[in-house]
Order: sequence, then C-alpha cells, then structure tokens
Amino acid sequence: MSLSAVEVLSADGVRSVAASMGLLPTEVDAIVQGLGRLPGKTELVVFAGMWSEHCSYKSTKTMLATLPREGARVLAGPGSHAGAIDIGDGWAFAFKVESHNHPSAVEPFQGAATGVGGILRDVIAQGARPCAVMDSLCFGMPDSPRMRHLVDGVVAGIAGYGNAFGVPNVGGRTVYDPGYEGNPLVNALAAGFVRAGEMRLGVASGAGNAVVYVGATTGRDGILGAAFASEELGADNTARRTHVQVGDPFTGKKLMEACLSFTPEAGLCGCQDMGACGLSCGLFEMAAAGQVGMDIDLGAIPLREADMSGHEILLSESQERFLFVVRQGAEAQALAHFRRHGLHAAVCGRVTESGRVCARLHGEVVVDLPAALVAGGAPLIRWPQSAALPLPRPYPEFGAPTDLGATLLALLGQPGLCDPVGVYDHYDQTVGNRTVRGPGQAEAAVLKVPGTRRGVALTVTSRGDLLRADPYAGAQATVAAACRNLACVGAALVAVTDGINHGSPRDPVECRRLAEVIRGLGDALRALRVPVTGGNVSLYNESPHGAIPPTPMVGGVGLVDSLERLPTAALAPGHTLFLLGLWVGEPSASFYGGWRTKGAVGPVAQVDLAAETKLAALLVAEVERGHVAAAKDGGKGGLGVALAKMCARGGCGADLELPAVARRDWALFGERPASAWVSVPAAHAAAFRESAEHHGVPWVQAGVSGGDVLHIRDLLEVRVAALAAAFAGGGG
Amino acid sequence: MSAGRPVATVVVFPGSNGDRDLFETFERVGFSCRYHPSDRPLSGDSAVVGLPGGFSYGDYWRAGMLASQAPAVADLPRHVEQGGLVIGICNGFQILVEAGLLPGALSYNDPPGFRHRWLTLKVQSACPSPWFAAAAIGDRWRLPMAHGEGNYFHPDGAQAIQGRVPLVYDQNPNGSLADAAALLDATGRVLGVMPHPERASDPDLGSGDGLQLFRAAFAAVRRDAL
Amino acid sequence: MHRVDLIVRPRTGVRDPQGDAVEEALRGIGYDRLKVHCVGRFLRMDLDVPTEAEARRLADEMCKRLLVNPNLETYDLKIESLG
Amino acid sequence: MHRVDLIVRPRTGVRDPQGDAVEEALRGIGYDRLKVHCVGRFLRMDLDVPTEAEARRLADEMCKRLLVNPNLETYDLKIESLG
Ligand SMILES: Nc1ncnc2c1ncn2[C@@H]1O[C@H](COP(=O)(O)OP(=O)(O)O)[C@@H](O)[C@H]1O
Ligand SMILES: [Mg+2]
Repeated sequence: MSLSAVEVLSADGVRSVAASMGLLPTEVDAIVQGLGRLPGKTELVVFAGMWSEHCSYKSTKTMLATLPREGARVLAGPGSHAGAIDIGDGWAFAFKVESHNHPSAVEPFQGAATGVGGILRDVIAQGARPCAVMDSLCFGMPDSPRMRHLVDGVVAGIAGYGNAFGVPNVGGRTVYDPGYEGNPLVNALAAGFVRAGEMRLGVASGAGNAVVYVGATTGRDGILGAAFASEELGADNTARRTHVQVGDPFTGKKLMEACLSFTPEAGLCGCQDMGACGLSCGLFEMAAAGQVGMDIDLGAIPLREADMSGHEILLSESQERFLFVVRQGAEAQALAHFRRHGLHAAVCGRVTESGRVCARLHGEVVVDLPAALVAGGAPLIRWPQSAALPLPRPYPEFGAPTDLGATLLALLGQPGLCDPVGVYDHYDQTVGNRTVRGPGQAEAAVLKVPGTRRGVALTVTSRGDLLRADPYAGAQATVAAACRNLACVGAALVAVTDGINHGSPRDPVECRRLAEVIRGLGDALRALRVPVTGGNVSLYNESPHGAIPPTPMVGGVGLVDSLERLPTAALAPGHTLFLLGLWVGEPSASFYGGWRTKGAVGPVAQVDLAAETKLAALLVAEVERGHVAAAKDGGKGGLGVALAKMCARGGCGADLELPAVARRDWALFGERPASAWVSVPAAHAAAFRESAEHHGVPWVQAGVSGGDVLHIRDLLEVRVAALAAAFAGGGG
Repeated sequence: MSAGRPVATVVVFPGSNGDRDLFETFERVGFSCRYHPSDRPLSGDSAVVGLPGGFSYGDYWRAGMLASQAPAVADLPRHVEQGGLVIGICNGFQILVEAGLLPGALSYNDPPGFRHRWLTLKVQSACPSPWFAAAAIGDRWRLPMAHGEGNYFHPDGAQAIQGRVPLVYDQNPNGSLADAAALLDATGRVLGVMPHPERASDPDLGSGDGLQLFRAAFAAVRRDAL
Repeated sequence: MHRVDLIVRPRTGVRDPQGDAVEEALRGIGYDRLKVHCVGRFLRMDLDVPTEAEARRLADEMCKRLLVNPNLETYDLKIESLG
Repeated sequence: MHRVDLIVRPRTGVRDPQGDAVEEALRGIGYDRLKVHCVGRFLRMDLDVPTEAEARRLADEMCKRLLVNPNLETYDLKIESLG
C-alpha cells in the first residue's frame, strides 16, 4: 500500500519534522531501518507520540523489569490494563495508579478530573466495576494564592469526576513541600471487583473482525499530550493551552455501563481505553498484542470538529472513548447496544493478518506501519548515571524544645500533618455501598467484598521528603509504610501498584536517583515477598525550581478476613496502650527535623524489613483475635504526632509512661520505621504481651486511655481539646 | 421472579449511580427488585418505585431537571393514585421536586459546594406515612450525605411544609428551610430524602439506621396485600 | 434559523450562596467597590424555525417546561435572526 | 456606579459536555429542530466606579484573575451606567 503523495517527506524533511517533535536521531534511524523506507508525515507524528517516554517507557523499561512480579495471587501483571489479584470467593480485584502531573499543573481542575477518568477506564477495560479511587497529591506550600488555587482546582477536579461517576474516594495522601512548588503531583489509584473468569484483554484477534469505536466524539483535545507529559514544564505554560482535555463523567458513566454489559457472547473479542496517544495507542497496542494488523478508515471516526487531519484524529486525547474488537457478524447488535447507552459508536475498520496498521483518510493512505514496531519498538535508552549522589545538607545542631506539649500542638497544625478533611469532604466516600473504612476512619481504607463479610484493604503512601535524603532507603520506607498501614487494619500486604514520579533522567544525578528508587522498591518488595502488578512512571517533573524530590507512590492492597473485628484509628477510653517498636532519642530524617531546621535533611533511618515483617504479623494476628481496638503506625510526625491524632480523632486522652531517652523530642517526633501504637481492651492485655514476645516485636505497655488530657509523664501534658483544635488546623 | 414477594422498581436514569445501592437495599428487606430504564413508561405491577441517587444527566444545567421529563417519571402520579409508594433519594429527591411530585425546590448548598459527611438526623412528627410507620418521634439516625444541591427552599416559607418534614438535620449542612432533610407529599406515600438511607443499610458500613424506612415500607405493602 | 441566548438567574429575594461566594472571593483578592447581584446560567442555541415569534414561543416553552425553575429563577431571552 | 453583565462560555473547539447533555435531553423530549451551541455561566455585579472605561478595565481584570479560565473559556461583558 503506498502512502498518499502529500504524506511523503524527503530525508531532510524527516529529520527536521522528527527533531521538532522531540524524536532523537537514533530513533529516526530505528524508524527508517524498521520500515525499510522513510516515514511519512503522519507516521512520524504517530511515532513521536507512541515512542514518547509516557507511552514507551523507553528510559525505565529495563529498570522496571527488575521489580518482582510473581505471586500466587497474581492474575494479571504489568502490561495488562490494570493489574489484578485473586481475592477468593470467585472474585478478582483490579487496581492501578496513574499520574496526571503535567496536565494538572497547566489546568488543575480538568487535569485532575481527566486523571481520575483515565485510571477508572483502565480498571473498566480489565472488566472490573470500579469500587474505589484514592489520590496522592503533592503541592508546594499552601500559603500563596497561586498554590491555593491549584490545590482547590485539583481537589475540585478529583471530586467532580469521581462523585458524578459514582465511585467513592476512600483515602489518599496530601503533602505540602516546597519541592513541589513548580510541579505538583497528582496521582490517582482506581480499583474494582471483577469475577475471576471475566477479565478482559486488550488484544485484537481474528482477521475480518470489526474494529469499533465507542464513546465521546473526537476533537482537537490534548493532541500529543503524551509527548507533552514527557517534557519539562517551562515557565510559560500558556502556549500549551489549546491542548487541554475536558472530562465528562456523565459520558464516562454511560461508557462504563455499556462496556461492562458488552460480553464475549455478544461479540466482544478485545477492548482498550483510548488513553495517552488516543486512537493510535488503541490500534497499535491491540494489534501488536494480537500479532495482527488492522485496516482503518479514519473517515468513520465520529468527530466533534469537521476537517480534522489524519494525525489529529490519530493522536487526539479526547476523553471517554474505547476501542473494541467485535466478532464479525455481531457488529450491528454491538452498535445498537452502545447507541442504546447514549454513546457514539462506529465500525472504523477490520482486523487483518498483515501485522500492519494501515489507516486511510478520504481514500488516501496516511499511515501504514508494522504494529510491533510502533508499539514496543522504541529503542531503549540508558541515560548516564552519576557515580555518587550528593549528600544532603545535614541538620545543624539544635536543642530540644523546653515545652514539648507546645511543640506537639504546633507540629499537629502544620499543613500536611493536620486533618485533611478540607480535602476529603469534597469526595463522595460511600457511594456503591462498599466502604467499611473511608478517609480518616482507619490507617487504611477497607472495602467489603461483594456477598461476603470479608474485606480488601487499600492504602497509598508517598514520602518524597525522605527520598530527597536517600532515595534507596526512602523507597523502602514508602513500601514499609504501606505494609504497616494495612497491618493496622489487620491485613497483610499482598500486592502493590507503584507510581514513580521523578525528574529528568537526562540529568545523571536524577537518573542515578531513579535507579536507586527502583532498587529500593524492588529490594523491599522482595523482602516482604510482595509482587508489583502494574504502575506508572512520570518523568521530567521539573520546573524552573529544579527537579521534584523523587516521589514513588505505593498503592498497597491487603485482605481482611473478617469485618467483625476491624480496628479504627481513634482512641476510646479504658484501653491499654502499647507502643510497638523502638523508642529511641536520636536524630532521623523527619518532618520534625525539616520543620525545625527550615528544610535541612537528616539521616534516613535504615529500614529493617525483618522488623517490619514481624510487626505486621503481630498486628494481623492480634486484629484477627479481636484484641485490637485502635491502631496507628508511626509515620510522618513520628510516634508523638501519631498518638496525638488518635486522641484527636477519638476525643480521648491517655496517661502514659515511657522509658527515659537522651533526646525526648527525637523520640517523640523523629521517624523510625517498624513502630506503632495499639490500644487493647484491658482484658486482652496479657495475651497481647505474650503475642508480641512470640512475634519478636519490641513492646512497651505504656499506659491507659481515658480522660480529656494526653499525659506522657516527664514529657508533656496537653488537653485533648487543644489537640483537636490544632489537628483541625487551617492548612487544609 | 420470586412468587409472592412484593415488587420494588428502581428507575435508572442515564448517569444514575446509586441504583445498585438502592436495589440491594430493597432486596435486603424482602422486596423482589428490578431495574427499569427511565425512558420507558412504568409497568403497573410494583408496589414501590425508587428514584436513586446519582448524577442523572451529569447534573448538568440543574440537578434533576433533565431527568424530571422522563416517561417513567411522568407515570408516577398514576402509581401514587393507585396506592403505590415512591422514594426519591438525593438526586431522586431532586427529580421528584423538579417533576412537581413534591413542592418547592432544591437549590445550591449554603455554604456552596458538594459535601460528603456522616450526619445525625432526628425523626420528627409528620403526616402519617408508611415510610415512617416504624420510627419513633425523636429517634436519631446516622446517615451519610453526599450532595451539592440539597438546600431545600419553598417560596412560601416553612409553614408551607409544616407537617410534611419527617426528618430534620441536627446540624443543618446545606441551608435547608426548617432544617428539612426529607419531605412527604400530602398522601405520605411519596418521600424525598436528601441524605442516603440506602447507604446506611449495613452495620458493617457504619450504620443500619436507614433500613427502618425500607422495612416499614415492606411491612406496609405486605399488609395492603393481605 | 434563529439564535437564542438564554440567561437564567435567581429570582430577587432568593438566596444566592454562589453569588455570595464569588463576591467574597473577589473581595479577598482586593476588589472592594463591588456588589455581586447574582450568579446564573447561560445557554446559546440555534432553532431552525422561520420566524422570530416562533423562536420565542418555542424557547419560552422550553424554559417553562424545563430550563427554568420558577420557584427559584427568572430568565431573559435574546433572539436574533441568522437569516 | 456601573452594572456589569458577564457571560462566560466554552471557547470554540473546546468540548462542552454540558451543552451536549442539554441538547440530548431536549431532543429526548421532542425538540429536534435545535442545536445547542454551548452552556455557560452568567454573573451580574455593580461596580462603584465613575466611568464606563474604568468599569470595563476592572471587570476585564477580574475575569483574567479569577472569573474566567482562559484554558477553556472566553467571555463577553455588557456594561451599563446606573447614573
Ligand atoms: N488527597 C486525599 N484524598 C483522600 N483522602 C485523603 C487525602 N489525603 C489524606 N486523606 C485521608 O485523610 C486521612 C488522614 O491522612 P493523613 O494525616 O495523611 O494520614 P494518617 O491519618 O494516616 O496519619 C487518611 O484517612 C487519608 O486517607
Ligand atoms: Mg500510617
């Protein structure tokens, strides 16, 4: 098939068009070699999109391959729409994280909204009905009007999409740190239940089968958005404004119902969301996965604007669109099905045996490319890595504050530590009738498995502040935190999805950090025997202020055997309080240290994964025995802040005594992994002690809960009302 | 179809998202429940019709407005005349008001914006209604709210809805007239409620208080059938 | 063919929390010599009817049936012939 | 004193899901000779400034700073002296 004459470029033409679209000279060589001819204009644009970092993972594929993927429960791993695990009772649980950092920086509301819409469609493509979303947000300090506007826009966008779509938001993270000043992070995780045998594949098959377009119309939205997500943000974002995509949760909801009710019996052979790179991505990835080809008539695509060019149609990132492969002969009913749901639907081509995707517009061939070359043929890149990492600026000497109670109150009111209720009360948390524990109700979210009294626990963690100091230890700490959060609701971590947010890999220091992040994640996951089932990488998170701190986000999934004995994170009176883990008064990289020193970074406490494993095993066992009323792990703000949050949430005080240490401020507010507070009904205290011994977890029986004062002898004495007021904060 | 069980119908509008929650709740208290697309007239055999929560037509333009014109909604007056019960929850309440089955209007929350929150509500005396037959005046229920347009308004003020408000907010979250969280029609058979009783139908999820409404309706329908 | 511009706004006397919020936000960034009357909705549509009178009749009907809630709102129509 | 009427609507080419849904619903109840162009927002405010030029300048500034999202929207101002 020969390309339309207007598509043909000279060798020089190819080089200059390629360069203007960010393709590297080596990539142009690979294209020419792979094709055995010069690419045409539209073909080059397709390569620019499909070989962008966002779509091809060319800089990280090799590193990501080192993450553990195997596990007895894994039903679908990296490479599927969303990963999925077997959770028993005939159910699979699909879940995945996605980033929308760059779009949200440019257009906070729509950027965040379309981020949620996109990740929901990945879960739907897997065949699952979404049951929850979570969001992990990193912003600059919220004191400028510009940042407030950004925060409000992002939160409204997440709320706007999820609420209308009808999926509950069950938790997240909200971080404020100057490191994200010019480049916020917006990561969203979606999860859903699907009958184990009913998962779907993004694979085209069967020559003669129809390629069917379904959903919203195609406009000039976000063209080459994927390539854009692979660039650094310049100071001037205004020039990119024509790229903005608009989400439509109403159409998203109709699309979900139409997709989930379209079955193999009705002609479904394969399906895929048209996400980054839009139609191109759907066509080439499905064809490549099935080792087939496709003949496509771009003139059949339902357009919002007339006179769109071939490359605009192929690369548009208009939202709420799916591509289906439908069995030959079943087209008419399929189209009727989708139209009955109020969607646009059209047969736009046929599956062939050629292995090539050939697209015509007005009868002229604009693209004729081997599917495997486009989807998967991008040359991998090994950017140079610096040998050593610069050492962080260490803490200058500073003394312990005299009034630890006042320090606790001040810390508790900081943006990022105080209650983020101002974020999550914009989110519907209960639609769908599955939310057993939502935002603010426990250390991890818990969802009820349909038709059972069992639960799935979910958490997201991210600790860019620790990774700034030590990407390897920080990445491990991020995984460990996910494991601990789940253990606090009695769930063992069984699988994770990871979202890597990073600066430019072209900078050797950043590239080294990236390698360390992935090494840290991999080592921690291997030690805990937990697989990754999928994830997302967002690079080039840079701004005129520099690269963001490396910020892997970990979405952890665990199983709760019985909902009957589920702990909360709120203290109630009359229970025995245990401190688990070590009580040590030494400096450590922490929110407290950064706050006291205005941004210096201390030594990151080494993560002891054996200790984490023991702690988690103890918590899971004791929750299971019904011995745990409330549990909260030591995280950001240390054990002191964790305890204060339990008091504030429960409106309950405590009277405690702890071993003497050299620096009481570091013991309270320093951050050490493998620690937690547990409140135990007094009748079970002895059994709990025994169990802690048995599991090899260091413990202190610190005192009892009750009253309206938090009193830690020789350390501090603060009224619960004051804690609650500080926790209610102002920082959002 | 299970013989003998009274039938409840959940009307599904494009964009409804509480349809499954309502369906499961009807089933839990004993109804045989079925979904019904809003673009078709109602079939005559159900004892109860439920309009679910959600964002019909995306809540675009004005919540409930576009859905209020649906053929299934147009059939509701006949259903009520024949003794049938109706419940509209959240968006369903908005639709009932827009369709004129309940008086007044639901406007933007004051303070503005969508809010999700667990609330305490108080049962108060109102015209007799099968929905509240089992509830005692003064009972307190815990239900979640999740809406942006739940601010009940009536141009003639509070006396216009006197005796029609069976549930009031302990702490008014949205500026509703007379703290009204729910409203009955003159027959007591049509109920609009802004918070979500169907999401408080499983103690595992935080509260089972909402079940009382559905159990009462089931008992009433059963009694009528005898 | 006629173009219809419809503005729907809260009736006088009806509370307008959205308008209040916008006024507050504007004051918050330093505009103090202002009073926001109301926040409303706008819709532009083309009606394929021959006369302006017919366009107005149709548009009025849509407003009464659907687009305007008389308990809360009032509306203005602007109609223009597109020739 | 000047009265400002502001209409904010989606820029041409930008997707307008709201307009699409309203059109779909209007067609659904039998209005088929229509095309909804867009759905937008309306705001009416009074500005306590002496000249129309000053009112326009201020209103333009408010639009740029707060009321209009230039990524997606465009706007029209109508200004009237209240004497
Ligand atoms: N962006 C967000 N979206 C939804 N929920 C959030 C978000 N940020 C924080 N939360 C929820 O708020 C609660 C408190 O958060 P945080 O203070 O970070 O954690 P913790 O209570 O575990 O110390 C948690 O339940 C968390 O899930
Ligand atoms: Mg925690």
